[in-house]
Amino acid sequence: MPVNENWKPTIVAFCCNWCSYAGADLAGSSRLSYPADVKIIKVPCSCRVNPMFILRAFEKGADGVILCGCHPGDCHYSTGNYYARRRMTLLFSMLDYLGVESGRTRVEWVSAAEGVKFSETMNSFVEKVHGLGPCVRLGDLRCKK
Amino acid sequence: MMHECTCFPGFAHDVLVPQVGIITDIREETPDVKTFRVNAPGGGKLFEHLPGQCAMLCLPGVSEAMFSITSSPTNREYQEFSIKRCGELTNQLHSLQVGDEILIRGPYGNHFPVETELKGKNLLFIAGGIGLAPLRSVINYVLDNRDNYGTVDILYGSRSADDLVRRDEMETVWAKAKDVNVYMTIDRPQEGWEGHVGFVPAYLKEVGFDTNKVALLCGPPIMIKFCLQALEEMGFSKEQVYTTLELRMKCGIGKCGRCNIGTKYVCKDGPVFRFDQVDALPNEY
Amino acid sequence: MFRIQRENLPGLYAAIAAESDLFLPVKAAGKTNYALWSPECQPDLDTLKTVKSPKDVFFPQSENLYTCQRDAGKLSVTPEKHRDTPFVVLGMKACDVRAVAVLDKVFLSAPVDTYYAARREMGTIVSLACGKPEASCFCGTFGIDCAAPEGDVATWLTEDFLYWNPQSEKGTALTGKLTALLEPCGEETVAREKDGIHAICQRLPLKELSLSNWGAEAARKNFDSPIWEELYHPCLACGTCTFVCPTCQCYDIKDFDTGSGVQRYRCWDSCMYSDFTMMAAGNNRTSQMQRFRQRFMHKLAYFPANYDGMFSCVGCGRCVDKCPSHLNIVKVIKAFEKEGK
Amino acid sequence: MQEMIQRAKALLESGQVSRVLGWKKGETEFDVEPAFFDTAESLDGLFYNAFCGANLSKYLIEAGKKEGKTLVFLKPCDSYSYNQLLREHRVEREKAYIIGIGCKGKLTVNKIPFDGILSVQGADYPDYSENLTVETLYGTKHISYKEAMLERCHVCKGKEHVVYDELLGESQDTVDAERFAQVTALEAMAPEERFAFFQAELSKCIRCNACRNVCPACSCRKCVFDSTAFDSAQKANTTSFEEKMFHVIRAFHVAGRCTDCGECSRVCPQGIPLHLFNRKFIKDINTIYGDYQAGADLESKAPLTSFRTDDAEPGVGRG
Repeated sequence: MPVNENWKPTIVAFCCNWCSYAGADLAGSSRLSYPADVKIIKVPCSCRVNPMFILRAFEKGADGVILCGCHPGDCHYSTGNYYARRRMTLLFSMLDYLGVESGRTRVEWVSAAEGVKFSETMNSFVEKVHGLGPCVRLGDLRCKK
Repeated sequence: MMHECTCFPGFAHDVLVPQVGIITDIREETPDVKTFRVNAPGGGKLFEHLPGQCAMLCLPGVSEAMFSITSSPTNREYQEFSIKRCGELTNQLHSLQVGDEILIRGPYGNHFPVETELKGKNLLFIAGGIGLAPLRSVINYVLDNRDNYGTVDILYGSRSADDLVRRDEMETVWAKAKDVNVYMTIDRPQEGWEGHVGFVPAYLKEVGFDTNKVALLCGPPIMIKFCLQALEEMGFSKEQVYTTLELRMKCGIGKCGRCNIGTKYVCKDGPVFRFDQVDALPNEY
Repeated sequence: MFRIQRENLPGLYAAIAAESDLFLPVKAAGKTNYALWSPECQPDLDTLKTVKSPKDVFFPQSENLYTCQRDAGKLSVTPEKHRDTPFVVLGMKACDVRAVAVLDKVFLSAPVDTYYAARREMGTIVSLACGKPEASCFCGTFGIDCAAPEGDVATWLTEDFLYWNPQSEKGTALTGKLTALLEPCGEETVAREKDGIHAICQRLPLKELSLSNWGAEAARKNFDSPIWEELYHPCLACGTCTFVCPTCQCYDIKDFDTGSGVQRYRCWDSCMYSDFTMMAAGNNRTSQMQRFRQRFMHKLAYFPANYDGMFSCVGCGRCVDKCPSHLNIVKVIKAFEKEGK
Repeated sequence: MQEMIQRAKALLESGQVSRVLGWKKGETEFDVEPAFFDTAESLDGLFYNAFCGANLSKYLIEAGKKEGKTLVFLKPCDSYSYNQLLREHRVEREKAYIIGIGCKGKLTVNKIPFDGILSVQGADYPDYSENLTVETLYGTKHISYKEAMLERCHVCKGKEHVVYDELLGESQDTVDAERFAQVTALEAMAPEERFAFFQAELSKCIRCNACRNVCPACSCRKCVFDSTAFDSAQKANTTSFEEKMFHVIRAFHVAGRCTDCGECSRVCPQGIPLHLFNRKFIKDINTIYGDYQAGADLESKAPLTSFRTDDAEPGVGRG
C-alpha cells in the first residue's frame, strides 16, 4: 500500500504505572524525543490490559498498539506481567492468524530507569507502523471521518 | 405522525429523532430525587402534552429512557421531570447543571382522562415516593381547572420526611386550595415529624374515603398492590381506579416490542390504565 | 407474461443494477443471503431459503437514526437521510413477500416509521415462486400460495427460463425498462409450473398444521397454559429464530461513539434475550419460560388480536431449520393442538 | 436406547435421581431436542440416535439448582465439558448422576446436501448403517454416514469418558482427520488470504449469540457482551469489525477452558467454522506452553491462569 509521507500513525501505548509510565516521564525529563502521535494510557499493571482494550483501541482508530510493562520478575504485584505475557502471546498470535499485520502490536518491558529504551522503543514502533500504513483491517468504519 | 423538526425547519423527521432541550432549573427534592425544568433552547416549551404522558430523555452516549412529565400542561412556560437516581442514565442526569443540553422526544403514550371520565368527579390521588411524578401533572391540571372537578383528596407517603417530593408545594399550594385535603405519611417515626406515620395502604383505610370518587394510584408495585386491596375493601370497583405501568421502553411508539404485555404496548397504549384493563393483561408487569 | 433465458440472467441483473440498487440471494462463504448485486458476486436463485430473510432490505439489522454532535456544550442532531433512490429486491419467496405485509402493519401504522416507509416506497419487489418447497415449509397454513407469490413482479424459474409477470404499477415500470431483455410469452408453462408446485405442496409434512387454537382469542386462553413450562427447556435463549425470522420486528436503540459524534442507531433485538426487558427498576420477564412464551404468544395471539387476525408468522420454516435445539413454532403450535383435542 | 430407558426408569423409581436429562424425538429422526423427564412413563419418550449431537453438560448448571440429583447422559466429549464446569465450580458433582453413553460419531442434517429431506434412515443406535438412506420430497437419496458427520467427530478427542458414574453402550472410533490440519492450512496462507477468508466467514455472522449460549465454557452469569457499560454490548453488525471483536474476544474468554466440543460450529445458523478460533488457541497453547486438554482432569493448572518465568515473549516467531 502506498503510504502518504505526511500521514502519521496513531499509536496507543498502554503503560504500567510502576515502570514504563515512569520510563516515559524519564524520557521526557531527559529531553529524549518520541513521536507525539503516541497516546499513552496509564494502567495499574500490564496485567490490567485485557484483549478487549487492544481491539477497542484498533476499533476506535489506532494504527498500532503497544503494551509496556515491568521486566519479567520485577512486577510491582509480583506476577502480573507473567500473566500479561501469556495473554498477549496468544492474542497477538490470533491477530496474526486473522491476517492483521503483525507489526501493529508489540509488548516491550521498560523499567522506570529506562527512559532511553522507552524513547527508542516508541521511535522504532512508530516507524514500523508508519511503514505498514493506516490500519484498515481492524478499524470500525463508523470511526473513520 | 411526521412533524416539522424545530432544529431543521422544513425537514420532516421521524418520531425517533429527538429535539434539543435545555435545562433551565434543577431542584433538589430529596437526597435522590431532582426535578429538572426543560425548555426549548430559544425559550418556551418543546411540545405540548397531556397529564400522564411521558417523554424520552436522552444523554448521547449514555442512554435514553422514558420519564413521566411531572409539570401540568397548564404550565405554559416549561416542562418538568422529577427523576430519581436509580440507574446509569439517572445517575448521569443527576450530574447535569443548569444550562446543560439534553435530547428529548415525545410526548408519548396516553394520558389520564381529565377531560372525559374524570371530569366532574371527586378525585382521590394516592402516591408513594417518586410515584407522585405523573400524578402531580394531573393534580396541577385539576387545580388550574378547579371548577371542572369535585373534591380533591391527596394521600401521599414516603419512606421518610426527607423523601417527600414536593412537600412545600403540597403544604403551601395544594393544601390551601379550595376543597382539597392533603394527607401525608411517612413509613417510620422521625424526629421533627408530627404528621402521620405508617404505610400508605394502612393510612388509606384509616382515613376511610367514601366511594363517590375516582382514585388515581401511583407508586412502587408493592404499594399499588396493597392500596388496590384496601380500595376494594372500602368498596371501590376496579373501574374507579387508575394507575400507570412502567416497563422498559426504547422506541416509545409501540414498535420495538420491549414494553409489550399481552396485546398492549405500555408506551403507546399506556402508561395510564384503569385497573380492570390491567387485570385483563397477562400477569407480566 | 414475459420470459428470459436462464443464461441471460446476468444481463438482466446488470440491466436492473444499471438503473438502481439490486438486492438478490447471493452465495458467499457457502451460504446464501440477500446482498447487493455486484458483477463479481455469485447470485443463487436455486437455494430455496436464504439463511437471513430479505427483511434486512427494508428493515436493516442495523441502521443509523441520527448523529448527535456536542460542540462547546451545545448539542446538535443530524437525522440520517432517508432512502431516496430506488432499489429492486429480486428473488423474494411468497412467504417473505407476505412477511413484508406483516412488517407494514407495524411500521406503517401511526406513528409511521419514516425510515422504513422510505424504503418501502423506493423498493420494488420481484418475487420468485418456490420451485422446490422444503419439508420445513408451512406457508399454506397462513393461506400463502408459494406457486403464485405476491409482489410487484412475480417470477418463475424453470430449467431454461425465468418467467416474469408484472403485477403492479411499480412492476410494470420496472418491466418497461427491461423490454430489451424480456420476450413476451404465453402463460402455459407457468400454469404447468404452478400445478407442479401445488402437487409438491400436497406432500409437505406440515401441510395439515392447524391454527385452530390460536388467534386473537388465544391471547388470554393460552397464556397460563402449563404447556409453556414443558416446552421451553431446550431453549438456549439465543436469537437465531428471531434473526432468521422474516417478521420479527423488535429492535433496540443504541449509541455508538465514533469519536466525532454519537451515532444513535437501531438494531434488531430478540425478546429471547435475558436483557430484553431489563431496566434499572427490574425485569418483568425474569425466566426464559416467560421470554419464550412472549415470542410465540406475540406471533400467534397478540399480533392477530391487534391486526385483524393476521398472524405474525408466514410459515417460512427458517426457525424450524435453524434452531440449535430443534425447538420451533411448529412444535408450539402442535403442542397446543394436542391440548385442544 | 431401550437399555438407557430401563436404566433411567430404575434410577428414577428407586429415588436415586429426581429427573432425567436426555433427548427426545420430534417429527423426524434428525429433529431431536434436549429434554428433561420427571416420570417413569415419560421416559418412554427418551431417545438416542446419531443425531443427538447436543452437549447436555451446560443444562446441568440450571438443573443443579433444583432439588435432588439429575441423571444425565453424556457422550465422551460431553464429559470433558462437564469436567471443566466442575473445576470451575459451576456444577456440583453430587447433583448429577452421569451415565456415560457410547458414541459412534454424531450427524448433522446440515451436512446432508439434499432438498426436501423428510427422513433419514440408518442413524439408529446401536446399529447404524454406513450408508444413510434419505427420503426426500424429490426422491430417495443416499449419503455415507461419515459424510454427514459433524466436523468435531472427524477429529474426535477419544471415546473414553473422563467422568461418569456408570457406562452404557459402545463407541466407535471416528477419527479420519488431523485435529489441527485446518488451522495449520490457514497459518500457511498469506496474511491477505487469511484475512479474506475470515472476513468472508465472519461477515455472515448475524449476532444471534447461539455460539455463546450453547457453549458450556461460556457460563458467565453476565456476559461482557451483555454489559451496558461499553458499546461492546452491541447486537449490531454494522461493520465487519464487530464480528471480529465478538468472536476473537469470545474465543479468548474460553481459551484454555474450551474443550473443543464443537458446539459453536454445530449451532451456527450461518455455518461459520467457529472452532477454527478455539482450535487456534488450543494449538498455540499446546505448542508454546505444552500439551493441554481442558476438561481432561480436575487438577492440572490452566494455561492462562499459570505461567513460567521463562515463557516465550509475545510475538516471538512471527514474521
